[in-house]
Amino acid sequence: MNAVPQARPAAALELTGVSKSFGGAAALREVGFSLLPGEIHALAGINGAGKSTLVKIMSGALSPDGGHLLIAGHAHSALTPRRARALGVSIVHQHRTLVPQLTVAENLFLGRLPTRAGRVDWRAARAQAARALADLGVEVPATAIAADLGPAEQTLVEIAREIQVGGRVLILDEPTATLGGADAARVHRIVRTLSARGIAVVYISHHLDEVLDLADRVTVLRDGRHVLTASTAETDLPSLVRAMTGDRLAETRPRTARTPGRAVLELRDLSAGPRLAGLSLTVRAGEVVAVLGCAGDGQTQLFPLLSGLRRPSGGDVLVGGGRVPPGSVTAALAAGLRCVTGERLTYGLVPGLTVDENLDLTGRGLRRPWSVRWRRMHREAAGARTRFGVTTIRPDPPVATLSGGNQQKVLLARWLDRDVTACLLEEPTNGVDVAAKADIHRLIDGLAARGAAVLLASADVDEVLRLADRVLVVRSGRTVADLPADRVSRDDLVSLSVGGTAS
Amino acid sequence: SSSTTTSASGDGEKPLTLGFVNGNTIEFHTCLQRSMEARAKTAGVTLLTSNSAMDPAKELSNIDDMIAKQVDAIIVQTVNIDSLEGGIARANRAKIPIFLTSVASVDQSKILGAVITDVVKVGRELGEWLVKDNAGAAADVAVIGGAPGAAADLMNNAFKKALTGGPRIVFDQPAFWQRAKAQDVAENLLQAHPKIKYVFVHNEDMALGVLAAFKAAGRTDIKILTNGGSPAGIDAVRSGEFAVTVSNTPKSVGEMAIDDTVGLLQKKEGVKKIATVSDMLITRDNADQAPPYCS
Amino acid sequence: MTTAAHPRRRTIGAALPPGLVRHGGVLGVLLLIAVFTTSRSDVFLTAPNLLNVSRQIAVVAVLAAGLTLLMTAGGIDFSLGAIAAVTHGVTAQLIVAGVADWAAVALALTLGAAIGLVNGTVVTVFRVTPFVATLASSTILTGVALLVIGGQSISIGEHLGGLGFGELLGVPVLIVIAAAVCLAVGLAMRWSAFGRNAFAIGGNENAARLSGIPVVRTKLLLYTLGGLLAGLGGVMLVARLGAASPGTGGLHLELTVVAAVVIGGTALHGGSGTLVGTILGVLLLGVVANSLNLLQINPYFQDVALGTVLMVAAVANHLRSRRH
Amino acid sequence: MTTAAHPRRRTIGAALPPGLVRHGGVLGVLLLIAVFTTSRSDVFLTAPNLLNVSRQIAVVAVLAAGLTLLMTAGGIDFSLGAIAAVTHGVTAQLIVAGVADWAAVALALTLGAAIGLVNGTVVTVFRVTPFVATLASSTILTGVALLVIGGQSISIGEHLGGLGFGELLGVPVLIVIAAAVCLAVGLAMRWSAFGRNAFAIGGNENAARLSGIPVVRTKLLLYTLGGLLAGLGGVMLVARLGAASPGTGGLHLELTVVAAVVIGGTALHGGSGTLVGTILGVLLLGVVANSLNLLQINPYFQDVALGTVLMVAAVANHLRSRRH
Ligand SMILES: Nc1ncnc2c1ncn2[C@@H]1O[C@H](COP(=O)(O)OP(=O)(O)OP(=O)(O)O)[C@@H](O)[C@H]1O
Ligand SMILES: Nc1ncnc2c1ncn2[C@@H]1O[C@H](COP(=O)(O)OP(=O)(O)OP(=O)(O)O)[C@@H](O)[C@H]1O
Ligand SMILES: O[C@@H]1[C@H](O)[C@H](O)CO[C@H]1O
Ligand SMILES: [Mg+2]
Ligand SMILES: [Mg+2]
Repeated sequence: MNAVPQARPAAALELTGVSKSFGGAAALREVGFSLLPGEIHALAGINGAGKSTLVKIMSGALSPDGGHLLIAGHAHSALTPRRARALGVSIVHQHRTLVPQLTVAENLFLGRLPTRAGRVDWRAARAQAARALADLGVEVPATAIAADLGPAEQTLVEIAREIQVGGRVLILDEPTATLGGADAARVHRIVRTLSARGIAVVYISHHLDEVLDLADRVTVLRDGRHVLTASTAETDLPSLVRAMTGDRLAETRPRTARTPGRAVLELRDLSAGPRLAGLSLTVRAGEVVAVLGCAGDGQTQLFPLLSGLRRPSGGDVLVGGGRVPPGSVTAALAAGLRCVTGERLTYGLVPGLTVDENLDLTGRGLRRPWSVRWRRMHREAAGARTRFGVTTIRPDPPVATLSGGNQQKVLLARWLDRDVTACLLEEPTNGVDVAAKADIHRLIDGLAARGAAVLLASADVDEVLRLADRVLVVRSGRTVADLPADRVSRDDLVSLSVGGTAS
Repeated sequence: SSSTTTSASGDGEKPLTLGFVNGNTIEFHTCLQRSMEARAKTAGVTLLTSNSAMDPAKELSNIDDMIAKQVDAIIVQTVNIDSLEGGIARANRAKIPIFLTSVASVDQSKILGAVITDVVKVGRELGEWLVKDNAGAAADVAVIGGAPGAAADLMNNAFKKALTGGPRIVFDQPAFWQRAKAQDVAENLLQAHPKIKYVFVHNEDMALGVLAAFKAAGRTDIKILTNGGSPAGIDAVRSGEFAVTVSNTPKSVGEMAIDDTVGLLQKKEGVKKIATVSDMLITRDNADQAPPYCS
Repeated sequence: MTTAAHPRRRTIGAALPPGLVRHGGVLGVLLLIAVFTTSRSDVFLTAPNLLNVSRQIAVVAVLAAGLTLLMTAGGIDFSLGAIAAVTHGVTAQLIVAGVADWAAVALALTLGAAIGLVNGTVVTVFRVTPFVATLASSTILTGVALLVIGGQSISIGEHLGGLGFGELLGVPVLIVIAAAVCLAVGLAMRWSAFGRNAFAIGGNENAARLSGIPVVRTKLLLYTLGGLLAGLGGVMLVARLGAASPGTGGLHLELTVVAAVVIGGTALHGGSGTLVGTILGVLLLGVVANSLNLLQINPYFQDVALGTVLMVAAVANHLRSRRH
Repeated sequence: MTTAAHPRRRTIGAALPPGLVRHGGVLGVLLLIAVFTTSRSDVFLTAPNLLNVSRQIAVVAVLAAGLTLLMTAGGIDFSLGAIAAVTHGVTAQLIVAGVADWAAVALALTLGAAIGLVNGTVVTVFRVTPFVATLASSTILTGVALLVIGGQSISIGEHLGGLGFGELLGVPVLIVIAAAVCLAVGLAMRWSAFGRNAFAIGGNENAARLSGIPVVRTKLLLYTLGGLLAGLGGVMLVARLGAASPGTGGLHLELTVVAAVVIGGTALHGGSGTLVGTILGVLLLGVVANSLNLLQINPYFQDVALGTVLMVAAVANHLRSRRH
C-alpha cells in the first residue's frame, strides 16, 4: 500500500521523547531510541545512566511518565509485560527473574506450559525444555530446581526461556555480567544466530569490547539522556568511553609489580559435597590469586565455606597461620576474613535499608556497639560513597532502588573500605561500568599494596589478567594448575576456564 | 460403687455408662461437670465427658464420638439453644437417648428429658426487683450483656419488659462474657452516663469486672444486678457490692441431670421429663441461704 | 557423576505423590497417635469411628483445600471461617423462607464466591496486605453472620438431610464431597496451568508478572475459589448441624484450617505447598480431637495436648526435611 | 545542588518521628472517627474519657510494642495473648498463696520471658516457621492458663492496687508503664544497635548474618523480650481486674494486638515497621471500642463497624503510600 519506499525498514521498536522519574528524580529524560529488525543494538552507559529503566519501559515492566512507544509501527500507550510478550518483545532482566522453587523446565515455560486436553503435558514440557537447553549447549538438567543453580546457569536458563518465547525483539540486560568466557561466548553465538534470523536484539553490557565486537549499532545514555547512537564500525573504545563518561575519563593504568609476603590465607584439603574435594591453596600477603573454573566446578563453594555460612565436610581454613573455626561467620570475621558475595541481593545487601545503613552494617557486626549514631554513620558513609563512586539520585535511598552497578559498589565499600587481612572477592565488578571497574581494580591493587591477601573468584578473564599474580585452575574441586599470571595469555585463560589446557 | 444400677435395656448386670458433652471451660461449666461426676460416682454410673469449647460443630463431633462409644445416654450442655438438631437426629438414629441441660426448646419428643434454667424468668425477676427497689421512680438503667445472641437476648428482653414505670434503659452494650472487656465497657458507661443508678450485668464474672471499674471511679452508689450464684458473687452480695443476683447453680443442674437421666432410662416413677432447676433471688438479706455453687 | 544422579531423582519424584516424602514429620506423628490411641481404646480403629473422624473433618478439608492453593500463590485468607459462618446462616434463612434447597445452596455458594472476589479485589486492586485485608473482612463477616441469623439458632428441620446424613455407596455424602474437592484441587495444583501459575506467583510474583502470567486475574480467581469453597463449607455445616447457630464456623474453624494447612507444610510466604500435606494436617487435627475424646483427656489438658502435637509435628517435619 | 540538599533532608528525617508521615491512612481514619464521635457525644473529647481510653489500651500497647520489634525482624509471635493469660493467672495464684506482690510480679515477668525464650529457641534452633511454632505454643498456653486458675476466677483483693489503679502525677500508673515501654521500644528501634539489627535481620537474614550480626542471639532476645512484655501485660491485666479469670487475655487479646501492629504498617515479612504506626493502630482500636459504647452502637453491628474501620484504614494507608 505504501507508495513511497522507505530508505530504511520500519523500526521493530521505537521510542521517542521517553521520560521517567522515581520520586521526583529523573532516571530518563526525553530519550529516543530506534531498533531495526535483525540488528544487534547495544545500550551503553555508566551505572545509573538509565539503561535498565529504558529497557523496562520497552518491555512493559515500567510505564513511562511521558513519550511514545511504537512496536512494529504501532503506538502502544498502556504496555504491560503480558502485552509486550504478545507483541513479540521479550527480555532478560538484569535481576534474575526465575521462580526459585520451580524446576528449570517449568521456569522455561512460565505462563505458557504446554497442555494437552487442558492438562499440563509435563512430558512434553521436559522434553521441549531439554531440547531448548541442548540447543543452547546449556548443561543443566530440565528437572533441576532453579534455586539450586549457580548464577551463570540461572542466566542461561533465562536466556533460553526468552528465546523459547520467540518474537521479533529480544532484550538482554547485562546477560554476561556473571558469565565466564565460555558461557559468554555461547551467549554471543546465540545472539548472532537470532539476529541472522531477523530478530532484533537490544544488548546491554559493560564489557565494551564485547559491545564493539557483537553489536551493529550502539546507543549511549548518560544521566538519563541520549548521548549518541552510532554504528560500531564507525566508533572505537576511547570514543565510546568518552561518550559514556563525559569529562570523566576511565584510565586503565597498568598495574604495578607486587612483592608477596608471608602466607596469610591457606586452604588445606577443603571439601564440601561432590563439588569440592580437597582444595588446597595459599595466598600470601600482598598477593592476588585468582581461581578459575567452570560454573559448578567448586569455586562457587568458596563463598559459603570461607564466610562461615556453611561448614565444610573436611579440611581447614587458616588465616595468618591460625585455624579458623569452621561454619561460623563470627569466627571468620574475627580472623580477618572478608568475603564479598557475587550475589549481592541474596547474600550481600539488605535491600530495604538505606545505602548508609548498609554501609554501616559491617562495622556494626564487627564492633558490636550498643547504639547507632546516625550523624556519624552518614558522615562516614559519605566518605565511603565518594571513595567507591556510589551515585544516587536521592539523598540516602533504600539500596533496593539503586542501579545494579551502584549496588555492587555499595557492597564493595561495605567490606573493603577498612582494614582487611584476607578477602575473597566473588565477581567484584559484576555489573559495574567501565569507569567504576577501573576504580575498583585500583582499589583492589591498593588492598594488596597494604598487605591483604586477596582471593579472586571471577569469571571475567580480562579482570583476572588485570588483577591476579597467580591463577589457580580448579576442576571438580581440585587445583589442576597453578600459574603465574604473567606467563599465561588471555587465550590460555579462556581455554583453561572452559576445561582445556594452557598452551 | 457397690450399688449396681440396671440399664435401660434391662440387662441387669451391666452398669450404666453416660456421656456428657460440656459446652465450655469457664467456671459454670467446670462446676457443672464436677457435680455430675460426683453424683455419677455415688450412683455407680460411669460418666464419659468431652468439651465443645463453644463451637457448635465440635459439639456435634463430640456427640458422634459418644455414639461411637455406645454410651447408654448422652447429656448435652449445648453451646447454643437449639443448635444441636443434627446431634439429636444422629443420636436418635443410633437409638441413643439425649438429655439436655440448661435448655430444652427443641422438639421434646426427640429427647429423653431435660433440666432447664429459665433465663426468661431470671430476667423478669431482676427487672421486677429493680422496679420494686426504686419504688417505681425514674432511674437510668444500663445493661452490660454477654455476646449478642439467643440466651443473652432472651434474658435481656425479659428484663426490659419487666421494667415498668420510671426506670429506663439508657445504655445496652455487650462485653462478650469477658471480665476485662466488661470493665472497659463499664468505664465507658461512666463516661457516657455518669448519672446511672442500676446496671444489669449478664453474669457474675463480668459483674466483678464492672465492680472493679466502679470502685476505681469511686462510684459505690450504682447498684449491680447480676446472675449466677457463684461464691464470689454471693460474697459480693453479702458485702453489698452487688445489690442482687440470681442463684441457679450448676451444682443443682448437674445433680438433677444425672438423677433424672438415670431415672428416665430406668423408667422410674415420678421423674419429670422436663424439670426446671429452682432459682433463687439473692440479696444481702438471704445471702446466707444461697445454695452451694460447686461440688 | 552428578549428571548421572539426576535422572534417578526425576523418576522417584514423578512416581511418588509429590509431598508424601516431604511430610514424614506429620505422617510419623499421625501414625504414632493412631498406634497409641488404638492401644488404649478398642473403639478407635473401628469403621464407625473412622467414618466419624472423616465426617468431622470434611468441612475443614474443603476450606483447607482452597486455602492451600491460595497460600501457594502467596495469598492468605483469614476470613474463610467467617465466610462459612455467613453462608451457613444464609442457607438456613433461605430454606426457612421457603426457597428450594438446591436454590438456597446455589445462592450460598455464589455468595461465598462473591465475598472471596471482594477480598481478592481489595488485595489486588488496593494492594492491601492479604492478612490485613482478610482480618478486617473476617471481623465484618463475623458481625454479618450474627445479623443474618439474628443471633438465634435457625433450624432447617429435615432439609438438606441428604447432604448432611446421606450416603453414597455406603460413604457419607459429606466425605464424598470433601474427597472430590481435595482431588480436584490436588489435580489442579499439579496438572492445570492455573495451579502452576499459582506456584509461580507465590514463588516470585515479579517474575510471574514479567513472564506474562495474568497475576491479578489468577489471584482474583484464587480468592474467589477460596470463598466458593468456604461457602460450600458453610452449606455442609448447616446440613450436618441441621441448624444455623451463633458461633458456628468463624474463628474456631479458621484457626483449625490455617493450622492444618501450615502443619501440612504449605509456606506462609507462598511458592510451595502440597495438598497431600494439607490432607495429612487435616487428618492429624481430626484424629487428635477424636483421640482426646476417646482417651477421656481432661478438657483443660486438651489444648495442651493439641498444642504439643502441633509443636512435635512441626519440629519433626523440620528434622525430616533437614535430613533431605 | 543535589548534594547540598542532603543534610537538610537528613535533619528532617531525624527530627520527625520516622513513620508519622507514612501513616496518613490510619491517622486520617482515627481523626475521622474522633470528629464523628465528638459530634455525636460531648463526652468523647473530655480529659477523663481520653484517660479512660488510654488506660484501656495500655495492655494492648505493651504487647504490641514487643510484637512490632519482633515482626520488624521477620518474626511473629501468635502466643503473646496466651502468655499474658498464663502470667495473669500465675500472678493471681502466687498472690493468693501469700507471695509478696513484688515477688509475684517478678516471677510472672520471668515466666513470660522464659516462655518467650522457649518460643525463640524452637524458631531458631529447630527452625520451625514462627507462625506455626507460636500457634502451637499459643494452643498449649491457652490450656495452661486454664489449668493455672482451675477454670475459675481468682480474686487478688486489694493487692497490686497501686499498679492497677494508682496514679503518678495525676496519670494512671498503667498509662505511665505503657508509655515508658513504647518510648523505650521506639528509641531502641531507632537508636540501638539491637533495634537496627532487627531491621537488618528482617530485611535480609543472610546478609545480616554475614555482616557478623548475631542473628540467633538477637532473635532469641527478641522473642524473650516479647514474652517479657506479654508477661508484663498479664500482670497489668490482673492488677486492673483485681482478679484472674478464664477468658482474659488469650486469643482476643492476641488478635487485637496483631491487628494493631499490622494496621500500623509493620510488614508481616519483616524489614520494616514503626512504633508510631503501632501506637496509632492501638489508638485506633481503642477509640473505636470507646466510640461504639459512647454512641450506643447496636451490639449486632459492632463487629461490622470495627471491621469496616480496619478495612478503610488499610485501604487509606495504601492510597497514601502510593501517592508518596
Ligand atoms: N524503582 C526505582 N526507584 C527509585 N529509583 C530508581 C528505581 N529504578 C531505578 N532507579 C534509579 O534510576 C536511575 C537509573 O537506573 P537504571 O537501573 O536504569 O541504571 P542502569 O543504567 O541500568 O545502571 P547499571 O549499569 O548500574 O545497571 C538510577 O539512579 C537508579 O537509582
Ligand atoms: N536461619 C539460620 N539460623 C541459625 N543458623 C543458621 C541459619 N542458617 C544457617 N545457619 C547456620 O549455618 C550452617 C549452614 O546451614 P546450611 O543449611 O546452609 O548448611 P547444610 O545444612 O550443612 O547444607 P547442606 O545440607 O546443603 O549440605 C548451619 O549449620 C547453621 O549453623
Ligand atoms: O556463591 C553462591 C552462593 O553462596 C550459594 O551458597 C551457592 O551457590 C553459589 O553460587
Ligand atoms: Mg541496569
Ligand atoms: Mg549494571
